[in-house]
Amino acid sequence: MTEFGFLSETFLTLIEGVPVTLTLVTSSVAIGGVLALALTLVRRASTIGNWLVSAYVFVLRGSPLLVQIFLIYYGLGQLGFVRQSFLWPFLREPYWCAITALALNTAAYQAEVLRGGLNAVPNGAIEAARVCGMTRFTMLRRIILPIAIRQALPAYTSEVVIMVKATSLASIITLFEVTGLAYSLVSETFRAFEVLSVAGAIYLAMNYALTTAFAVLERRLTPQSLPVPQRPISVA
Amino acid sequence: MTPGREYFAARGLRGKTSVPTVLSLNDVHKSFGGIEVLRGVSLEAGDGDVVAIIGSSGSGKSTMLRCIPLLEMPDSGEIAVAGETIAMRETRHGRRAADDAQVQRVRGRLGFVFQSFNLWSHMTILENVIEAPIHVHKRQRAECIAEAEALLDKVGIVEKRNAYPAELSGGQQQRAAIARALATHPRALLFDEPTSALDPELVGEVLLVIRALAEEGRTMLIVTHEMNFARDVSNRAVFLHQGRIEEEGPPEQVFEQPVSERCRQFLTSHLARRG
Amino acid sequence: MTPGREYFAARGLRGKTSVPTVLSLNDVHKSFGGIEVLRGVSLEAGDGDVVAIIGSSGSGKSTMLRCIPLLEMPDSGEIAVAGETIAMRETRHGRRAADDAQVQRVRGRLGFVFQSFNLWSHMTILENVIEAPIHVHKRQRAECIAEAEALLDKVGIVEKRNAYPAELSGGQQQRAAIARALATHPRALLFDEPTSALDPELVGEVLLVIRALAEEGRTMLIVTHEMNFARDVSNRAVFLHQGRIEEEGPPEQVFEQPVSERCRQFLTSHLARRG
Amino acid sequence: KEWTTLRVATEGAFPPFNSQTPDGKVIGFEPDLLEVICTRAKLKCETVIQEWKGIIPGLLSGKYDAIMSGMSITPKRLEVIDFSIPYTNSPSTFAVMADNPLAKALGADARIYLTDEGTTKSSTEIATKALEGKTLAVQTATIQLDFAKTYLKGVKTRVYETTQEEDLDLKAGRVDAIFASGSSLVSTLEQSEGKIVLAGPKFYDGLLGIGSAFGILKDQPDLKAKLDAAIKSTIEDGTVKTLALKWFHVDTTPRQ
Amino acid sequence: MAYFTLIGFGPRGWGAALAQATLMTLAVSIAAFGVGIVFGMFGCWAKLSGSVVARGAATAYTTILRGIPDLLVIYLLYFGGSQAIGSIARLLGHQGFFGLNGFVVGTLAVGIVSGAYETEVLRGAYQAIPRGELEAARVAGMGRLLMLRRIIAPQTLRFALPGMGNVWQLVIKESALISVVGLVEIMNQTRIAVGSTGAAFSFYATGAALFLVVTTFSGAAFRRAERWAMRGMPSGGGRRA
Ligand SMILES: Nc1ncnc2c1ncn2[C@@H]1O[C@H](COP(=O)(O)OP(=O)(O)OP(=O)(O)O)[C@@H](O)[C@H]1O
Ligand SMILES: Nc1ncnc2c1ncn2[C@@H]1O[C@H](COP(=O)(O)OP(=O)(O)OP(=O)(O)O)[C@@H](O)[C@H]1O
Ligand SMILES: [Mg+2]
Ligand SMILES: [Mg+2]
Repeated sequence: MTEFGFLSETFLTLIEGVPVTLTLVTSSVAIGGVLALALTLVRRASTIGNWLVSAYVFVLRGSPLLVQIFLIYYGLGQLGFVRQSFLWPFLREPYWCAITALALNTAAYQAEVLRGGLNAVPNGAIEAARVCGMTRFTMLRRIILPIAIRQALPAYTSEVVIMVKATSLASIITLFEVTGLAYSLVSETFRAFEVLSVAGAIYLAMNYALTTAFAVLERRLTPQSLPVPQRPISVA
Repeated sequence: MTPGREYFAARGLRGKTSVPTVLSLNDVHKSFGGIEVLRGVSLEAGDGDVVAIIGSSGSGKSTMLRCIPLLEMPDSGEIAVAGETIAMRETRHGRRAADDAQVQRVRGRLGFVFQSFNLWSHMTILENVIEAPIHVHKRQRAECIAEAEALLDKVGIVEKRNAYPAELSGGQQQRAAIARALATHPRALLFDEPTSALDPELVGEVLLVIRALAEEGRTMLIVTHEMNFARDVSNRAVFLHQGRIEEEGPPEQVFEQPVSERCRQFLTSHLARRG
Repeated sequence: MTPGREYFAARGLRGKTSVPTVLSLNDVHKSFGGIEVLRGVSLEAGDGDVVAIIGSSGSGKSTMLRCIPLLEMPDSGEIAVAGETIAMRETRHGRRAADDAQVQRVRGRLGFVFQSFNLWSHMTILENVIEAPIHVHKRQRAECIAEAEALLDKVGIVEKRNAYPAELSGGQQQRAAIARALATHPRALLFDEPTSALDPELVGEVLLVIRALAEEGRTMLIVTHEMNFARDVSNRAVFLHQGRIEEEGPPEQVFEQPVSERCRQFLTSHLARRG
Repeated sequence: KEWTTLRVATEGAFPPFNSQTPDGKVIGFEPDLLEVICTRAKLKCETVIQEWKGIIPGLLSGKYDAIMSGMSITPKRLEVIDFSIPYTNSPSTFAVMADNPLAKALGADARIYLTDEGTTKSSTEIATKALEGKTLAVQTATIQLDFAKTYLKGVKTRVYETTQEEDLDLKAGRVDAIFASGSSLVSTLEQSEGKIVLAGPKFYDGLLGIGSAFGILKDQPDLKAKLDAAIKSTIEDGTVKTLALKWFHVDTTPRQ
Repeated sequence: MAYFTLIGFGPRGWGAALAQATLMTLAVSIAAFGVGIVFGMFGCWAKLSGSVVARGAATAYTTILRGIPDLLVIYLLYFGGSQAIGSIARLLGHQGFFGLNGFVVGTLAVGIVSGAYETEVLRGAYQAIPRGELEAARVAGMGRLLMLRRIIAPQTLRFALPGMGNVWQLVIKESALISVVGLVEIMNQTRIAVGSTGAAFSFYATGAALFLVVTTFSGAAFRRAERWAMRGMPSGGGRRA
């Protein structure tokens, strides 16, 4: 087979995994984002909440996603009462298990990214919001999150990109997206460089589109990055 | 500018209790890391009262002002706004507000101008001003914008309405902060050195704004280092020293015949440079 | 406080060129997004000169001051410090300093007090003050600490030396910023509203500090809104209006017999409230 | 080149072909056989543990000289590397839960050679019919997957990365049957304590290849000759049979 | 076999092997994290520098290394590297395998990948520094390096620590990928044990627990570091309302 013929055939095989990757990423990042927000709210609400969320974040960030997917899919499937329960039709499907595991995992990371952003919100801006009588929620929605998200965007972009690649782990629960297909192809043809390079190019294209979109968003949200140098707003 | 002075003098005679109390602090104490910054401050202000708060740097003026909307939690003492005493409770982690909704309601009735402005850096000046009216007081957007523009015009920065805070000069930021505080029609206004970044012309204009507000019956506490301004604007003056109110009364009395030795000394340095 | 006044009056007669020029701006222009903020400003100051810069909010005072250490890059015009003209070159991305080392050297000879203080928030007050002497000027740590404590004592905040900026009152921060600028023994000092957060007593003390510095022969540019202070402190005054110098001369002339109509009007509002 | 030492790669996690004890010793059918082969070929053998994914790149980059890790000879692999003659050939077959009626429906236990089209057609038709509406587990990138694609058209298959995962999902009921190499199913049956049984016919040859062999670099006739001769002798004197019965409980000696 | 026999330290237990694997994970992760910080600092510096070339190079670096599967980087470095060295050696008449040290290559690969993430974390944090404080440093006559060391680095660290915590977690788990180069770290050892005993759950759960042990200690270290970095911000942003 010619080199080019092999590459194009590989490309056609791998591209079939793109829809799986994309649906897994978008749904898990979206669900995970909402969860992360909820976790952040709980974390700020009370000491016990803070403690619980910290524990959650700790466990989910502290163990490999591979193991989490494995335990959710195969682990729950082992338990008799889970198989009897109403959840089984849902947990029976690798697709939903993958989304559950990915969303739970990215929620922990996103909560952490958000915390970094929150640390960078100037205290003065928060005080100004408090004195005009904003409820916690309004304050979060209108003042804190816009500033925090702006600060957290670079880290958030990374998290989404990591998720794109993390979906490859779904292949251990029989969902074959781009990397999964690539590995199968590697173990069929043993042309690791060629296959992984094609896979790399596909991921690069997806992630390039993603990072570009985020970069645009970042510029949009950064009024101070107009060509003029930034000026301090306040101290203290 | 004597008419204003006379207007206030007349009101000053009223005495403290003739009008309903809008703001009151009762024996407020506050420490930071073991150092007592407020050592029992009590103060009342009624409708249309303009109280000037003077005192040397570090005497606790900002802290006192910040205690009213509970930006600092007083260690003890009571705070009441518009007749409503803010409920507190003791927890293991110290004193806390008992009822968050009450605190928000109370804050919604106040306007605050920070010493360091604290404009929201991610919003334009206009957005800064309409933020609270729309999102806290749930008013119509169009109406809020019209009013905000009128306010910005009044303080002379309407042409900067679409600029971000970082693009403004110090005085322009301070005026934006004043406009933001006025936009919610608060019952009481708390100003922390509202003219520190303003030139004399603008100080005069702010003076006029504050007088007009007083005539509408709004209550104001103003921390300031400009003695002329303090005298012109207020119908009552308070001298704070090391966390205590050392002198209190109509401006004529506080500025011309202070009883406290410390107050006299404080004012001397000012008077010395007036001539 | 007349002795000082006389001292300066005597110096003011010297005329501009009798002493070596320490600071000079030559036809400096600066725009922000199409709006011209400085429209050709030229100014010289020699050893021991204290120049007060007054003008309404937004007239370009801070921008002018910030151009000297190249915090803002002037669109055109020259800047010289201690006889050394800062070399510029045109690039595709606009004007840039030609020689970074030169810029650093020049900056090392200047002290700057910001309108918004800009203390380094991760360092204590003492660390803020000793930072540049130790790390830029490579002086002995022990010596720097001793001197910094003396300086902090002079501005009255030595007991706050181990506090972080966020724990200080506005006036305390401002004094820390002044101490930081003095710590490097700069040839020239640039103050952007150095007394905005200070009470009258402290203003008087800053006045004394500045006079002592002037007697040591240091050059100072002071942007301020306090006309009394400006008059007392300076031996030359400059009135800036819409990015141009409208009036310049000894303080007596600028404050009492201004030639420019606009300057007279600006000062009226101040005088009106002096009585 | 004169071969005196040989570095052999094994995955060390594919029982009963090869697996490890906690102290890192490799045990199983292949290590036992390797010992015999090396003695006979007068080679000093050294075992290298290598993860499956990188096992062929490792050979290509010269990290070791041969692979012995249950690797079947397939046309695709032959494009990149060379093989010795096979030393074991086990059939592919189904495993199901013992209480599942599918155990009977998949057909009788018979040896089917894919080279014989008639019996292949009839037996795969029976299996396809039995699996209608059911899900079949196969391992990724295996000859069994190719078989399922070719002969069990229309059967829903789910593709797994390792055999352990197939076992788990069979027990959880997410799949109804596994199609895999008989010798690797041996450990599945053992670990299930009788809950899982083999079912249906046993398929040989054709698509399923002629067995597992040493993988070596191309153009090394000396080494190939040496290994081939040694394997041949172990097959002929029954060593392979003895070891197969010990580890697989069936004779997997490849047909000559 | 009972769980505790399986993971214990007895003759049939995998305890010792797992403990050794944990040490390997730690060693690789620490080394790779260090490499990543160095790359991240260069990347961040390049991204913020005025030079178009440096910025372009840094953008390419972060986009490509974050964009492609990490395994590819490891493959390229390890097998590609050995092949390249091997063929050069053969040209010079040498024989045999010129393996790169697995530890070095693995560390380098994970380090380079994590450096790309580190770049972004540091850049975000840098941009959170109040501009005024940088101006104050500039007018004090500080040169670039001095300003970096005295003002930018400590302040960046303050805002970057949570993000760096994320990168550290990433590195720990990325270290699991380098089993292709033959290093026996936690994940590889777990996989071998699962393959050899069939006890999937026991070992996966144990593997996860071992990762948690590693992250518990490192997490505590990060929290301490954060508390230290946040000094001087008693009312630092993001306080509870
Ligand atoms: N970064 C910027 N981007 C856009 N406009 C700016 C920027 N900085 C300053 N300006 C504008 O330039 C003008 C002059 O600003 P400058 O800060 O020099 O005023 P100033 O004389 O110091 O006023 P003040 O007394 O209020 O501090 C103002 O109108 C301001 O809005
Ligand atoms: N968060 C804090 N932590 C520790 N000390 C504090 C804190 N906030 C204020 N202080 C101290 O409390 C004292 C009073 O501060 P405050 O800001 O009320 O003074 P002020 O009267 O407003 O002074 P100024 O006129 O300089 O603004 C000062 O000595 C200050 O250092
Ligand atoms: Mg104050
Ligand atoms: Mg200014």
